[in-house]
Amino acid sequence: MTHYQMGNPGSYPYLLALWLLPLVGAIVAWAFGPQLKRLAGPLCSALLGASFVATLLSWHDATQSVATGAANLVGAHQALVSWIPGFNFGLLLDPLSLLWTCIITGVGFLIHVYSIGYMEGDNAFARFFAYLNFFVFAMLTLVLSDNFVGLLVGWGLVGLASYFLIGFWFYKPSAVAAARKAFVINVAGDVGIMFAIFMIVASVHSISYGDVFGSVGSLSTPWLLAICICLFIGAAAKSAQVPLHTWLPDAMEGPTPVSALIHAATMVTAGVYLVARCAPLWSQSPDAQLLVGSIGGVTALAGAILGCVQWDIKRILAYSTMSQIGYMIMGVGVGAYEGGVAHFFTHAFFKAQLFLGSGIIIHALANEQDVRRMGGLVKKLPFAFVAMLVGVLAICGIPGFSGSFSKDAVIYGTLQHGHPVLYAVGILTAGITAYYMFRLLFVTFLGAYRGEVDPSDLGIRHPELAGTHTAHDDHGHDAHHAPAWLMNVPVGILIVPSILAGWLLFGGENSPWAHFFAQQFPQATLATPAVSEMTTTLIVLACVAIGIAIAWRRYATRDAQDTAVERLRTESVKMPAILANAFYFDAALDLVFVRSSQLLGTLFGRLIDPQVIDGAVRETAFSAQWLGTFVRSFQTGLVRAYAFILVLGVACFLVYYAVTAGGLH
Amino acid sequence: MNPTVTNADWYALAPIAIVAIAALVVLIADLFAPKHVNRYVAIALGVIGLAAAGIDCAAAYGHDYAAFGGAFIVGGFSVVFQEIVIVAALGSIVLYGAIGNGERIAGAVALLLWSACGAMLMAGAGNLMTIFLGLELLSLALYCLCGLADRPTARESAFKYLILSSVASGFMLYGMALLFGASGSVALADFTAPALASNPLLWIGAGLFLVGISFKLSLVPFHAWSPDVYEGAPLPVTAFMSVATKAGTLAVFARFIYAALPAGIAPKLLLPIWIVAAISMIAGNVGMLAQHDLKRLLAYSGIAQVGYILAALAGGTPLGMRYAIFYLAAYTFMNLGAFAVAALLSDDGEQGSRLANYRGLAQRSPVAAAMMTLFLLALAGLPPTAGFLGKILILSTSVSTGYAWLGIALIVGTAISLYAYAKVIRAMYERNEHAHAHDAHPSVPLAWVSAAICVVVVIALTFYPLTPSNVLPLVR
Amino acid sequence: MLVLSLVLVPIVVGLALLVVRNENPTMSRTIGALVALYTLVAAVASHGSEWSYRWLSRPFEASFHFGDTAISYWLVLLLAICTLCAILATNVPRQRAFIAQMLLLEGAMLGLFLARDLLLFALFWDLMLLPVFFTLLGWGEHVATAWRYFIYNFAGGLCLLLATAAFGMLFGSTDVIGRSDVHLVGAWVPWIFWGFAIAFLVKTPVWPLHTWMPLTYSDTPSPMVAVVSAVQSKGGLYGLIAIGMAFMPDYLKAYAGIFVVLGVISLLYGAFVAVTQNDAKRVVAYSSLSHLGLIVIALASFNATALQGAVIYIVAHGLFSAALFLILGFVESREETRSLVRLGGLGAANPRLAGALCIAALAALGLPGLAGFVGELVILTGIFQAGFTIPAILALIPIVLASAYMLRLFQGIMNGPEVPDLPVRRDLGWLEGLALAPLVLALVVLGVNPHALTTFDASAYNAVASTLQGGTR
Amino acid sequence: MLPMSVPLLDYVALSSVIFFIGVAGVLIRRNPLIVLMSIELMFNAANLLFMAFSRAWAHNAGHIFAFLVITVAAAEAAIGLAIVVTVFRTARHVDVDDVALMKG
Repeated sequence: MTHYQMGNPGSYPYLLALWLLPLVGAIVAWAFGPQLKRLAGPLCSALLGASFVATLLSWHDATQSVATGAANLVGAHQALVSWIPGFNFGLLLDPLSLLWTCIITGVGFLIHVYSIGYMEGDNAFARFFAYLNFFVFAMLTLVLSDNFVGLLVGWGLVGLASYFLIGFWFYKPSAVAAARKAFVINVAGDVGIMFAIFMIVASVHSISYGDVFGSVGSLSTPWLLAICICLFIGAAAKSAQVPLHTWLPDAMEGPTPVSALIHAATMVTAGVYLVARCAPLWSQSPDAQLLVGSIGGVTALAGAILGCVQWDIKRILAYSTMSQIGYMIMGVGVGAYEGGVAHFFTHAFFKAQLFLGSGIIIHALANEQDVRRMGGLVKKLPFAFVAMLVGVLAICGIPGFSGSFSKDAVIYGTLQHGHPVLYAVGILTAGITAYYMFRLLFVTFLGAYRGEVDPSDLGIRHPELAGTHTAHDDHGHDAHHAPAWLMNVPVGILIVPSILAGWLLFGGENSPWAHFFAQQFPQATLATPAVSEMTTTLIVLACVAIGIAIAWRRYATRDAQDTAVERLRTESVKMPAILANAFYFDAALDLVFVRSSQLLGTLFGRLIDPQVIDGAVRETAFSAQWLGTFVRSFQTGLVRAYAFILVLGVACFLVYYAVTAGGLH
Repeated sequence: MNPTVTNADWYALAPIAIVAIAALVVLIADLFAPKHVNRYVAIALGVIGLAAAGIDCAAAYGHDYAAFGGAFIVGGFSVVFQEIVIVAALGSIVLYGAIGNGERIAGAVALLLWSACGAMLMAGAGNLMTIFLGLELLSLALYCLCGLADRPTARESAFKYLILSSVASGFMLYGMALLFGASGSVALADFTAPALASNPLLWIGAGLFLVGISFKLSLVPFHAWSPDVYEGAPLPVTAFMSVATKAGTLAVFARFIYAALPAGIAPKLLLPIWIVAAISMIAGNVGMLAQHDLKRLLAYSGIAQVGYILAALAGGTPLGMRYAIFYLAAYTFMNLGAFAVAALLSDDGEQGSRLANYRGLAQRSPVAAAMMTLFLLALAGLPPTAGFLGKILILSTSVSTGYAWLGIALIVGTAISLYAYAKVIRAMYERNEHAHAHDAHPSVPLAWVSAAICVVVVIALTFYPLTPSNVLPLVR
Repeated sequence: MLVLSLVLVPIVVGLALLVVRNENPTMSRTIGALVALYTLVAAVASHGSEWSYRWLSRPFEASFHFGDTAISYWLVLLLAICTLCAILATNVPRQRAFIAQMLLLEGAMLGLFLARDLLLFALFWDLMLLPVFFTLLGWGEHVATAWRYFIYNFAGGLCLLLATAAFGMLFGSTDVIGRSDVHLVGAWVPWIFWGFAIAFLVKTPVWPLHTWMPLTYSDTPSPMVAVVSAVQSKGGLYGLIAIGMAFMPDYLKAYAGIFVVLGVISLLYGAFVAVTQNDAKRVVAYSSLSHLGLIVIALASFNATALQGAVIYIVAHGLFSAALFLILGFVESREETRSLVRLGGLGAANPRLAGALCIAALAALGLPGLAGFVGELVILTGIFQAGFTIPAILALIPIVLASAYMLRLFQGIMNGPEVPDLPVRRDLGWLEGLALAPLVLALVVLGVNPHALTTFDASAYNAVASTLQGGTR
Repeated sequence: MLPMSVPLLDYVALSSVIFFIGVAGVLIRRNPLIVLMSIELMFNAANLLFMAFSRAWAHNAGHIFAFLVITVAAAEAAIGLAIVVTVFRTARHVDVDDVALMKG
C-alpha cells in the first residue's frame, strides 16, 4: 500500500460538535461552578449525551458518501487548522475512531449520569463534572486527531484529566501522591511518543497519519522498529503495561466513576488504540509485534496473578483491568487487530459495569473498599450483585457473554499469527481471571457481613493503607441523597451490552465486526493453526472452570463461609512478600528513577552548586578582597618606605632602559 | 630659535597670567574685605579670574602658535588641557566655599590659582624648562595647600607629598639633564632627531623623565604617596589635585610621546609605561577593595583611571589622543562631582570622608545619594554615563592599535573596581535605622549646583561625545 | 518618535517617581500600570517603525537607532505584558520606589530589545542591571545576592563591551542589528564571538555560569523577578540570535558543540536540582536553567524548525515563568513562607490561586495544549532533524523531571491537608486576578494557536534566513 | 668650544655619585632636615650634569636651567622647612618615621 487514505475529506459539522461539546461543558462547569451548583451534573451529562448523538449523526454523514457511491472508503476527515507551519490539525472519524468515540461518549454518558448520584453532596460537585467533561474532550482529541501531534496533545490532556480526577480529593495525601505518580509515569510515556514523532518528522517530514502510513515502505527496518518501540513506550505507560503499570492500582484513589470511565473503559485503552491506529507500522515490523505482544502477555499474566492477592475491591478491578488490557495489547500487538479492538469494546462495557457496581457497594458501605470487611451483601445489595455477576461472567468469558467472544478472538489470534507461547499465556490467564473474579464475587457477596469485625482480626494491618477509606467526609451521605435510580439505571443499561456486545463478533470472518473493520487494518496472511477455534474455546472454558472451582472451594463452600474470618486473616498475613509487594515493581522504579534523581538533585543542589561552582566564585571574590588587603599592606604609611618603593621602581626602569639601550648597539 | 619676543608670545601666556594676577587680587582684596564676607569675595574673585582665563583660553583654540621660540606652545591641545585644569580649579574653589575655613580661604584660593597656573603651564610646555617650571609651580603650591588645614593628617600629607614629590622631581630633573646631554637642547622638538634613536643617554634620560611623569600620574609602583596625600589633604585640594595634576602631567606626557621622540622607538621606549599602566589598572582597583575612606578610595580609583587613559594613548594615534582627552574630561567631571557630593555631606575633619558616614545616605538625602551613585557608576564605566562611552572608545583604540592586552587589563580592572564602587553604593542604600552621621552642610547651594552640573555633563557627554579634532600635541 | 518614546517614557516616569514624595502606593501602582500599558500599546503601534540619530562617527559609526526586529517584536510585547502584570501585582513596602525601579528596568530592557545598534545594545545591557541591583539592595533578602547578580552580570557586560568595541573597529559600524549584509570573518572574530557569547551565556544563564540566578530569583521581590526571569534572561538568547547567529554564523556553527554540551548540562542539571529544592522560587529558578538550556541547544543546532521553536519557547517561558513567580509572590505575601515543606493545602480555600498556579505549572512542564509544549516539541523536532540525536534524547529526561518538580511545587502548595498554623487565607483579589489573567490567557491561546509566533520575518537575519531556507521543510 | 681639561664622563660619573648619595640619604636618614638636604643633593647633581653638558654642547640652555633649578630648589627648601616645622612643632624627637598616621 503506497497510499494511505484517511476517510473522505469534507466538512462535518457534527464531527466538530461532538468534539467540542464536552469542552464547552468543561469550561462552563469550571467557570460557573459556584453558580451552577447541582445543575452542573445534568448539564455536563446532557452535553455528553448530545455528543453521543452527534457521533452517530456524523457517522451517518460519513457513510453517506459511500452510500451515494461518491467514495468507497468509509470515514470522515475534516481538516481544521494549521497549528504551526507543517503541523496541520484535523479530525478523522473512521471505524477505529468511531468505535472509541462511541464508547467514550456513550459509556461516558452513562457514567456521567451515574456520577450525579455518586458524587451527590460533594463540595466540588461542579468541578468534578468539569474534569470529567474535560477528560472526554481530551480523549476525543486523542482518538479523533488525524495526526501524531494531535494524538500527543490528546495523550497529554487525558493524562492531565486523569491527574485531576485521581487527585480529586486533594486533601488526601495518598490521592495527591497517586495523582502525581500517574502523571509522571504518563509523561514518561508522552516523551516516548514525542521521540517517535521526532523520528517520524525527520524521516517522513509530516505528522499526518496519511503521509506517515503511506510512506511506511520507505522506512528502514531498524528505523521502523525504533519508531514502534518509542510509540509503544507511550502506549505502555498509558495502558499500564509492565513495567509502567504501577500507577494504575494507585489511581484507584480517585472517585469510583473516574475509575470506571478513565481507568477501565477509555483512557487506559489508549495504548490499544495507538497500536491499532499504527497497524500499518507494526505490520511491517515483526520484531515490534513480537515485543508488544509479549509485553501484553506478560502484563495480562502479571495483572491476573496480582489480582488474586488484592483485598481492595477497586484494586482487584484495577489489576483485572491491567490484565485485560494486556490481552488487548497482546491482540493488537501480534496483529489480531479485530480481536484486540473487540476486547476493548466488550471490556469497556463489562468493566465499567463492574466498577459502577462496586461503586454502588462502596457508596452503600460509606466508602468501605476492603472486601474482607464486606461479605453477605447479596441480600443487602441484590442489584449490585446482579450487576457484578454479569460483569464477572462477562470478564471470565462464559459463553454467551460479551467477554467470551472477544477474549477468544484474542487468544486464537495469537495462535493464528504464530505465537503459541502467548496463546498458552492467554489461556492460563483466563483461568486465573476466573479465579480472582469469582473470589471477589464470593468474598463480597456470600457469607456473613464482616463490617463489624475488628479489622485486625481480618488481618488488616494498616487500615488506612489497606484501602479502608472512611475519611471521605466531604462526600456526605446523609444530606439529600440522590435517587438510587440515578446510579442503578446506568448500571442496568450497561448490563445489556455486557451480555450482548460480543455477538457482533459471531460468525468469524463474516461477522458484522469483520465487515466493519474490513478496510481498517492491513490483512496479514494467516497460518492455519493445528488447534481450531472451537477447541480453543473449549480449552479456555476448561481453564475457567478450574479457576471458578478453586475459588468456590476456597471461599464459597458452606465450610469456607463459616470460617471466613480466620481464613481471610491467614491469607492476609501469610501472603508471600513478592506478591504483597507486587513483584517489587514499585520499589524498583522508585530506586532506579526516583531515588537516583533525588540523589543527583541533592548532589547538584547541595554540593556542586553552593560549594563547588559558587565556592569558586566566592573564592575569587575572597582572593580579590585578600589582594586588596595585600596591596594595602605595602602602604605602611612610612615616607621612607614609599621612597624605597619608588626607588625600586626607578631601578626597574633603569635596568630596562639600560638593557634596551645597550641592545641597540 | 627665534630670539625676538613679540606681543603674540605674551598673549599666549595671557590665561596663565590672568589666573596668577587673580590670585594676587584675591590676596589683596582679602586685606580690605569685611570679615564676614571675605570668603565670598575670595571665591567670587577666584571664580571670575578663572572664568576670564577660561574664556581667553578658549579663544586660542584653533590658533596654533609656538610662543617664546617653542617654550610654550598654544593650540587646541593646550587649550583643552588648560580648560580642564580651569574646570578643576573652579570646582575646588567652589568646594572651598562649601567647607573651607573662613579665615584662611583667601590664601588657599590664591595658592589654588597659582597651582592651576603651574598645571596650565605644563599643558603648553614646549621645552624641559617650562615643564619643570610648571611642574614645580604646581607642586609647591600643592604642598602648601595640603597642609592648609588644622589637622595632623593634613600636615602629614603635606610632608609626605613634599618629600616624595621632591625625590621624584629629582629623578625627573636628572632625566632632563641626561636628555639635554643627549640632544644638546632642552626643546622637545629637538628630541626627534633620528640620530638620537640609539643614544643611551636619551634612553636613560627618557626613563628617568618617565619616572617623574609616572609619579605625578601616581602609577604603580610610583603611586604610594597618593592615597595618603589624598586622604590627608583638605577635600577641595584633593579634588583639585586628583584632576589638575593628572591633566597637566598627561599633557606633558602626551606631548612627549606624540611629538618628541625619534621615529620608531616609541613602542620599545614606552613599553614600561604601558606595563605600569596595566599594573595600575589592576592594582589601583584592587587597592580600592579594602578601603574605608572615600578620599582614599578615590585615590586608588584615580590610579586605575589614569591607567585607562594611558591605554588610549598607547597606540600613538590621533584618535587615541582624542579619546584620552575625552576620558580625562569625563573623569574630571565624575571626580569633581563625587567630591562635590562628599563636600555636601562632610566637614573636612579627620573622619569626614569615612565611608561609614555614607551608610543609609539614601534615606537622609536621596538626591545626594543618587548623584553620588551616578558618579561612582560613571567611574565604574556603567551606562548611561560618559565613563561607559569613554571606556568603549578606549577599548576600541587599544584593540585596533594592537594593545588589546591593555584593553583586557582595563576589562579586568573594571570588573574588580565594580565591587569596590558597588560597596559604597550598597552602603548608601543600606537601610540603617540608626543613621547618626549628620550631614554637615546639607544646603550649600554652590556645591549642589556644581554637583548638578557634573551630573548633567557626565550624562550629556555620553550622548554628545565631544572629541575635538584639533588636539594633536605640537612641539613647534 | 513613537519608538523612542517607548524607551524614554518608562525611564523618565521612573526617574520622576524616584524623586516625588507622594508615598501613596495605589498612585504609584496606577502610574506604573499606565506607563506599562502605554508601552504595550505603543509597541504594537510602532511595529516596524524606526528612529535614528547619529551618535559616533569615529572610531566607528554608531547611532541611537531604535526599531524592532522580527524577533525582538515579540520580546517587546512580552516585556510590556509582563511588566504590566507585575506592576499590577506589586504590593511591597516602599511601593513608589519599587515601581520606579520596575519602570526603569522596563525602559532599559525596551532599549535593549529595540536597539538596532550594537553599542546602544551594550549600553542598555549594562543599564538594565542597575534597577535589579538596586532592588536587590533595597528589597532583597541577602546583600550577597546583589553582589552575585551584579558581579556575574557585569563581568558578562564587560566582555560584551570589549567585543562591541572590537566589532565596531573591525566592521566600522555598530549600526547593524537587523541588517542582513553583515557577515564577520577573520582572525579576530572568534574572540569577538566569545566576548558576546560569554555575556549572553551568563545572562541566560547556562551552567556553570548560573549560580547568581537561583539566589537572585529567590531573593528579589516577585514582581521584579517575574520580569527578570521572563524577559531579562531572554536578552542573552535574543543576543545569540540577533548578533551571534546573524553576524557570526560560522563561529556559532563551529562552536555549536560547546553550546550544545553546556545546554544539555544546564537542561539536566537544572531539572535534577529543581526536583530536590524546597524553596518554591528556587524550584522555578532551576527549572528556568533547565528550560533555557533547551533554547541554547536549539540555537546552536542551527536548524530552521528549532529556531522557530526557540522563538515560541522564549515567549512561552516568559509567560509561564512570570506567572509562576507572581503567583509564588502572592503565596509568599499571604503565608510568609515559600517552603514547600511548610506550605500545603491552600487549594481548598484559594481555588482561583490554585487554578492559576496549576495552569502556569502545567505550561512549565510542557502540557500539550499550552504554549510551553509547542516550543518544546518544535525545538526538539528541530534538534533531532539537525542530527543532534543524543542531545534530543537527553532533553527528554528533563521533561519527565519537569512534570515531577512542577507537580511537587503545585501540590506542595495547594494540595494535601490544610496546615493549621499558616496565616488566614484569602483568595486572589480582583487586582491580582487581573495581573495573572493576561499571562494565563496568553499561555492557553498561544498553546492552541501558536501560528502568529512562527510567521516572523526572519529575512532580517541573513544567516537565520539561509538557515530557514536550508531547513528541511 | 673650549678644550676640556676634565673629560665629560668624569662629570657624569661624579654627578651620578652625588645623585645616588642623595637618594641613599633620603632612604636612610630619618631626620627630615637631612632628608631635605639629600633632596637638594639630588637637584644639585642634576645641576652639575646640566653645567657639564652645557659646556660640552657649548649651549647656554643648561646654565639657564641650572639657575632655574637653584631658584626652584630654594623655594622648595623654604616651603619644605616650613612644612617640617609645622609637622614637628610639637614633637620632641624629629623623625621621619613618626609621621605615619595614614596608611593602608
